[in-house]
Amino acid sequence: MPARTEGGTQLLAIERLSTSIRMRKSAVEAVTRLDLSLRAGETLGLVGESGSGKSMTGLSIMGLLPPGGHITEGSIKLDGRELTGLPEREYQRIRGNEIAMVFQDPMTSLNPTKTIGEQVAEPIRLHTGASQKQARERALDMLALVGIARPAERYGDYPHQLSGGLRQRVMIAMALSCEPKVLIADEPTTALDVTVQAQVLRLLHDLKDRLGMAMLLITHDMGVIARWADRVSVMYAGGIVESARTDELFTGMRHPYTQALLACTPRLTQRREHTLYSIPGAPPDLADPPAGCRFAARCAHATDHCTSEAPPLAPARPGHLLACWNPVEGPLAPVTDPAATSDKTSADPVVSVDDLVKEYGAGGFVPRRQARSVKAVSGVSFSVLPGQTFGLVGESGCGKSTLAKMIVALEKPSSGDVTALGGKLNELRGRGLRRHRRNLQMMFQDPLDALDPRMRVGAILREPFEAQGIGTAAEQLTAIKELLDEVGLPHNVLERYPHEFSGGQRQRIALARALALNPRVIVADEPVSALDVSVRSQVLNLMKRLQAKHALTYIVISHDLTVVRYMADTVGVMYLGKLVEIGSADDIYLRGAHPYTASLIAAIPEPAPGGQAADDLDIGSELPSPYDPPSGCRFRTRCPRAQTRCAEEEPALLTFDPGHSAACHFPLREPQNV
Amino acid sequence: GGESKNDSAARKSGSQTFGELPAESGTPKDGGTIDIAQQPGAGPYYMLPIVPGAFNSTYVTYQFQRLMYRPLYWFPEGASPKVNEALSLAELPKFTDGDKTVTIKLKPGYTWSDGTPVEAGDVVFFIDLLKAALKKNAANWGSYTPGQFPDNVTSAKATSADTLTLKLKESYNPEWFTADELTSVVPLPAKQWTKATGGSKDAEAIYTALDKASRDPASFASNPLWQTVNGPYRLGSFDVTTNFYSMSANEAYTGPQKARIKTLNFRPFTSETAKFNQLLSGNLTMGTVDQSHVSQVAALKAAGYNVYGAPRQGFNFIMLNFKDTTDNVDKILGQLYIRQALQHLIDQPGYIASKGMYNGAAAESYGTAPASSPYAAQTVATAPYPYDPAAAKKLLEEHGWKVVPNGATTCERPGAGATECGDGIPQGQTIKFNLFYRSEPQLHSAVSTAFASEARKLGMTIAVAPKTFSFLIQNYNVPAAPSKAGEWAMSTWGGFSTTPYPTMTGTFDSKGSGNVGAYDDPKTDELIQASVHGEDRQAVQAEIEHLRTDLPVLWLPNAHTIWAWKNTLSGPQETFAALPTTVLTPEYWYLR
Amino acid sequence: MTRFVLRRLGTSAIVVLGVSVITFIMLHGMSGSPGRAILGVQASAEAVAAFDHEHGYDQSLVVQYFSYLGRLLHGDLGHSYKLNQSVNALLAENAGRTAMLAGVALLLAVAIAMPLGVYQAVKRNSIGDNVLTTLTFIAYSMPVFLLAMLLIQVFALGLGILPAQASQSSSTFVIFTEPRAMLLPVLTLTGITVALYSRYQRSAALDQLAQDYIRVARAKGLSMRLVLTRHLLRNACLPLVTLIGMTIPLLLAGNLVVESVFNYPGLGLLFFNALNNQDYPVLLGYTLVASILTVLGNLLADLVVAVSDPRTQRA
Amino acid sequence: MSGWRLAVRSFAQNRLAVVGVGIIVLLGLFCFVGPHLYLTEQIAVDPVSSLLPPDGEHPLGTDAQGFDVLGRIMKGGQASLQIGLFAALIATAFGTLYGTVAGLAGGIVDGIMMRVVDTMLSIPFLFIVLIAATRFSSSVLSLSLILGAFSWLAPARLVRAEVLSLRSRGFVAAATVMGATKPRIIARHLIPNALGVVIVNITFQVADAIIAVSLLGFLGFGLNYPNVEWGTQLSDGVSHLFEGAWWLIYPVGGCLVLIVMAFNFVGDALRDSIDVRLRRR
Ligand SMILES: Nc1ncnc2c1ncn2[C@@H]1O[C@H](COP(=O)(O)OP(=O)(O)OP(=O)(O)O)[C@@H](O)[C@H]1O
Ligand SMILES: Nc1ncnc2c1ncn2[C@@H]1O[C@H](COP(=O)(O)OP(=O)(O)OP(=O)(O)O)[C@@H](O)[C@H]1O
Ligand SMILES: [Mg+2]
Ligand SMILES: [Mg+2]
Repeated sequence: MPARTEGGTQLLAIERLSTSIRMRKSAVEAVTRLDLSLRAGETLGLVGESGSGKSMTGLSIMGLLPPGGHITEGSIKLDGRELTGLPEREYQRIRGNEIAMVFQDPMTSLNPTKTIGEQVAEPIRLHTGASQKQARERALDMLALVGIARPAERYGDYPHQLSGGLRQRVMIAMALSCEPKVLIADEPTTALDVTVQAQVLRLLHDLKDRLGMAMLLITHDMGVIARWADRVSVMYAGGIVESARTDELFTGMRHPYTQALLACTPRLTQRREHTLYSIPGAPPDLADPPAGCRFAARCAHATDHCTSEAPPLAPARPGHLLACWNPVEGPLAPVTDPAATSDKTSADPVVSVDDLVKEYGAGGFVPRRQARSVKAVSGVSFSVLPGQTFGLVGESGCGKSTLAKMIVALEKPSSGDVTALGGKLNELRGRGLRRHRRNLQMMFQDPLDALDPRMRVGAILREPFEAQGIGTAAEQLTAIKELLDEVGLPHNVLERYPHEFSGGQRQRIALARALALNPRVIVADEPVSALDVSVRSQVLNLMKRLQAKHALTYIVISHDLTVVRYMADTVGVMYLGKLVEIGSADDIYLRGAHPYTASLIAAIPEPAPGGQAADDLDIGSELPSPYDPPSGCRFRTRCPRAQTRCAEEEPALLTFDPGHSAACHFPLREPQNV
Repeated sequence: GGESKNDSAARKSGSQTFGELPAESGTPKDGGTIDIAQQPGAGPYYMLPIVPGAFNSTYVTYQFQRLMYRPLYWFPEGASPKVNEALSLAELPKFTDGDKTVTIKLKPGYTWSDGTPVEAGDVVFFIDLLKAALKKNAANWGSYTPGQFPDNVTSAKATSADTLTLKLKESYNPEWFTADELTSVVPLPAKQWTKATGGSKDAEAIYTALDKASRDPASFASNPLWQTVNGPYRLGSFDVTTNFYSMSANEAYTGPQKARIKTLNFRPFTSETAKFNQLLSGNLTMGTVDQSHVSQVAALKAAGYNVYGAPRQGFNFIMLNFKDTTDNVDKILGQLYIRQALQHLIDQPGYIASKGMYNGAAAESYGTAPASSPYAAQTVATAPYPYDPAAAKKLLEEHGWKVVPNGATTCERPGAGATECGDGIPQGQTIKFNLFYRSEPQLHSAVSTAFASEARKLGMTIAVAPKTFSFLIQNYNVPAAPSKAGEWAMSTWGGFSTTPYPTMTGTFDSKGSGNVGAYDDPKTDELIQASVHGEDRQAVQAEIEHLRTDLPVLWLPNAHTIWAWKNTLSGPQETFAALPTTVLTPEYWYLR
Repeated sequence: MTRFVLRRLGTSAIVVLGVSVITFIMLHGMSGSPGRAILGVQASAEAVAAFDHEHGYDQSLVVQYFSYLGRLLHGDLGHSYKLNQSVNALLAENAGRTAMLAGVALLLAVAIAMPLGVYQAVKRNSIGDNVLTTLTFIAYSMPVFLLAMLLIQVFALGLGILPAQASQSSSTFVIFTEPRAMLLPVLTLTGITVALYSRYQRSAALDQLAQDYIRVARAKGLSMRLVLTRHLLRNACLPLVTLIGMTIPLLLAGNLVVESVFNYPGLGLLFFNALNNQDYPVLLGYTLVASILTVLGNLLADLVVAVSDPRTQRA
Repeated sequence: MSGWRLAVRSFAQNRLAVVGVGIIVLLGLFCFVGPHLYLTEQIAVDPVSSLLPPDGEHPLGTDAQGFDVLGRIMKGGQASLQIGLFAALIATAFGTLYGTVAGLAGGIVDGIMMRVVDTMLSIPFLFIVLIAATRFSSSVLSLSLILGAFSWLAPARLVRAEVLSLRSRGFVAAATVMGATKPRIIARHLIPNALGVVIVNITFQVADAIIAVSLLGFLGFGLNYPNVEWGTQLSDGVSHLFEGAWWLIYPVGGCLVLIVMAFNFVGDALRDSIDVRLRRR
């Protein structure tokens, strides 16, 4: 439970901070007249959509703006000392010493050619004047503090030898090594798996308390905010629109943007029958911001006043600041528009996967010994009924994408079969396979990568018809226009190129393309993980609608459990190449039998304040190497319930409910007798 | 240029010398060291005075070996290419028995450096070694022409310590035999070397041992073998890496003049420019000056040098290939009037004057013998077919060609008649040659281009292309590469040097192994036969005159070989006059 | 690591063998009889034939290649009949001077290019950067010989403060004993190399500057200088090491031109003279040695990178 | 705005690139149109008026053969540019084909093809080209062929790497899933996307080839009378440098540096603008 330290001493005070980044021709006003205050011992959450200026705020405080970036007005006071305009030499004494920062991507934030020990010890030597030996001692302590086991052994490791979670711990150790007064954590967990995310946030929180720091937690995830922040500032297009205590913000927000943001954040409790809330439109271009309230264009409550004059950030109540002319009261009622649902006809499965195995040789000229291959997928079986959605979840690297590629015949399985629409993909070649593909389409995670940058949208959408030799040019054009109507894009996009669209629009184009051939099955690999929350719900709604209309069968892959929960009828949980549990969405989310499933679900931060962390289900962060996975049950190395049997014997799938089975020797529930 | 106006006027007409020889000055005194520039890339790589073709050059002979090993007959005498009796080890030979027996009497007093006299046996030793060498491999002696010396000597006997008799296979023109054959005989220390190589009397074994020692430049200076000399100098040091070598005076030399200067340093260079810069900066006592630096001679004089040049003993040309059947080149070049027309296109005085070409440092030359040769008639420096494009055009038109300036001149009247194109030349034939020139120095390119440019004005196409010297002589040489005879029509790479008795045997006789362009003229064969075998000591004059007008090649100016030496160095004038022939007699020199 | 080294050695050996085949065939293609080239224009046909036979030039190409390969395996690069020395000796005699010239130029180039490139990257688009970029562009676009001539014109002919020719001494250490005479050749070779390296170093440093770890290091409170020396330099120089390995042929070519322009007796001049003399064994020998140097240079660069970049040490 | 238009715009924003194109156009006009306006004798040599310093009649003096140097530079520039372009096109065409085949074939074929490239890359370019040049008579075509024959290696590597990376791109997978055939993928996706790299490469190759041909000319393997290129001109001029005939060296040397620099400018800018377009999200 975060401690509520109201009225502590004000440590960091930012007033009317404006930051602009000069470009060749224009200037981006990344931060505009921003007010922020941070008290000792508290965690202030800074939340907002991508591009709203969160990182720039953090970097402004650090005095580390990118080239061309500069503070145009305002002040930043640390403990009463003005930081803007501080000479570089003095700033250096503050950075890493009084204010420290943890960055988003632990994979690229460490110098690849220095040992982690050196990197942690560096600020200690720099700021405390410690000797090499003292610095080493202190660095070892810090590594231990952030939960790295046997730090002395790890001291000489290089970053590439560490998993993402461990690297982020190293980053934290580095930031905290001089016990700063203020820690700025910029999306410290976005790049991490949900299981690891929970651990890292807990660690940060505990350390903050232990070291008596104040923390500015930057994130776009309302769930994270709800659980870890004492106070929240909501940022939109460079400025703060609302700022309040966490519980007050979640229950009694006044700004329409805060309201909308919260409404479109997916939750486990979201009813599948209802459509998701989404914010219309897109954030303004900061190189040319509109006059007045910047949210006005997307706001349901906007009046003429909003578009002409910008509302100031003023107290709405004690401790609750707001910048809005037409405030609202409290959260939006849940949307109850029925989501389109297809009539579930139970027939033969459209896709069935049978004991699928994929091992990647380590590559190279000479074939390697078996032991050096990556066991990406190891014996996965399931089947999908027509018109249904099959969801696949699991941590990064567990083989989800590999499985998806095998289902659409982009990869050849090492062994096992994929049967799709009555045909065994293994046995199909050339023309036969091409015809078969019509019914089996795929959506990719990164739509920009999946759309040829040198083709106009018209050509991109025409390609499926041409590849299959369907229709005349005129027929194709008609079909393409229908597709655009279906995904809700205007016809004039045909002449444009992929890079000229926003992420959501691109994903719509990708979806249109996938639909072009009237497929029966669409495999969607992380269809929304590259998108902002507001856009994400638009795309998910669209997918649902199209599924109902065309009786599509989806296989949706996501590491975001709430997405799968919302979309899928049946959910499969993968761990290190194995399917460990499968069942209906409710089976998995409400009655999970596998300890891994349970810990995954427990790790999801719910966007409601006061959520309780399930500490007993902490499973550590290190995923075993896919080169030689553990014997017996692959999860045993991280399983809190593991016993010797788990190492010796590979668990078989046990049935718990009809259609619900899990592979575990010591499940959380008693299996049904078969 | 450093020359006065008068000089340049003289040069325009092709003066025989470049500058004047300074008079001897100062009083001779002993001692001192001088630095002489080696020719770039021409370092000596062989010791024994039987030099294999691979290492043969005038530099090796005259600036290295002749300083240590004196020949039986020395030549030239000053600037004139004839036997120098004073410097020769023997008296002039006597021919008897219908010019088939030669008797040679050695002069008294010449000794090896260990004090033993130079004897007739030493000459026989040389001939035996030479025969042994050639038996092993024809390439073992660079000056070898099959059938000539020593093949034409049936026996060589020392009849006494100082007399020697050679029996010849055929009778030879005594002048020729003396000047062209006996000048290459170099007495060698028979007793010393027989002992040093193990005592075996077998010439082949001795040759093998000497050859082996000669192929080890690293030991040239240290091997005691080479310390037995009869010349004014002996090798002091030799650096394999750079080819720097030095000569020290042979105190036991018994020739007409003992060396005064104690040490001669022969310094190697990588290029003409490098050498020239060293001269300019005063770091060299003497060295040659390349044509491309002639315009800076004034600076050299200002730096305290004497500069003097003269044509070397030889002639320059554009070689014609009479065997190139491509496009009837052989038929066309076979016509004398065509060769005449082509020669009419070469502006020797103009080329010599041009700053981009000879820059004044060349002499007009129109024959096989240099003007300084006692055998050459006065006509050698007069053009038989002077630069006259109009005359060339007239010649062509008179022989049935339709001349199209800057276009394609074609044959209109085929046939062998006096006003027709000539035997084997069909109607409509065009005149197309290719001309390969040596890629460096740039002079060759300039001359070839100028020639091609003139020809073009008469509608004749001459395609020029550079080739490296080695490539040229490997590939564009009818006797050496008969299969490639169809690939070239003309080539130019410099010239031939001439022997003291300037007959063209081996070069322009139809069977000559050096007959690069396969020139084939019965009259020439006849005249050469007379030069080599006849009784008439002046027979070669008729040969020279015939070749001059019959154009076996197209004549080019004869470039001067220019030397610069510090004016602190002096000696008899004629010893400096011999410099352009690359022959050094440093024993006469002294530092003032 | 060992495996990586062994594998790289294996491919290098194959490459060297391939090089020997290609150069042999190419040089053989120069046709004509070596005997004629060596003995001269007036040598008799008999002498030429005898010479060619004695040295095996009259045998078939395959036979000649294998006997050449056999000798190569014994470390014998052949014999130059023009210079009456073994190619091994010729290369050995000249290698020192060339290595000294090229080595000093290379060291200078790296020593200049590294800080220069980093400076330009850090101060990108400043006046200093623009001036330097223009200069490096000019130097980069300048053929070696032109740069050499320009330097001669300015320093030797114009100002007259430096000699136009390199030292003609046979000493390997002329660079130290006669620095004035060696200044222009070294400058020329350094000039073109610096242009290439600094342009590359600039973009490598720019790439690294954009990396997150640089920002992290700044956030730790390191001054820009420390960030550069402690973090950026090593990462930004690794690509340069690879580039140096790959540019050895360029360096050798530049060396060839510099040596022939400045008349510096070394391997380049040896090669150039051999080219003009059709000195077949020398051409073959030096081309092969240069290729082996290139292969070794690449190998060494890869090893240096492998040793200093922990990410590659896994294999 | 189209992808290419965007590239053109970002290219046009690069001041150096515009300067580069300007120089290329101007020098191109100078060399190819100039001789029609500034008439000089470039065929018949004139030994008498050789090595004249610049004056009213000959703005840049005359060379050793009496040719007007200004006119000579135009003539030499034609050949230098032609050879540079031809050689670059030959090298790029062959290298692209080779790299594409290797990249697409993969496995052992790729391995062997790349070892061949490694081998040829190990032989210093200048050495092998010089050896080749001693064999052939020089003409625009033969020089282009010789240079092209030994400079396709870099584009081959580049294109192979590009093909390999393109092969793993999402849109190729997407096309496969749609049922596109291999030839279709190559024609519609791989080639258009690799084109940028190839075009950038051509510009750099032209620059490199012009330098290389000047080197050959300088070392004595350039074009022969009546043709000439800049390298030969420079080489001919060197011998007169010490006599102070600066006009034989610096005008032509300046042109050479300018044109090479211009191509490098353009190449750099093209590379940046193509990168920008792909980076932009
Ligand atoms: N280096 C830069 N140069 C120019 N503009 C930039 C730069 N970095 C960011 N911006 C712009 O500044 C604005 C704010 O960016 P910022 O990175 O602070 O957003 P953010 O809230 O951190 O977003 P995200 O959640 O995506 O990290 C955006 O409009 C962005 O396009
Ligand atoms: N082409 C390949 N060659 C070798 N190994 C591969 C290849 N593709 C994937 N792998 C490995 O196979 C394993 C599974 O990868 P996959 O991409 O299927 O995981 P994922 O579950 O989709 O992960 P993420 O959530 O990060 O996308 C990983 O260890 C990965 O490194
Ligand atoms: Mg951010
Ligand atoms: Mg994936």
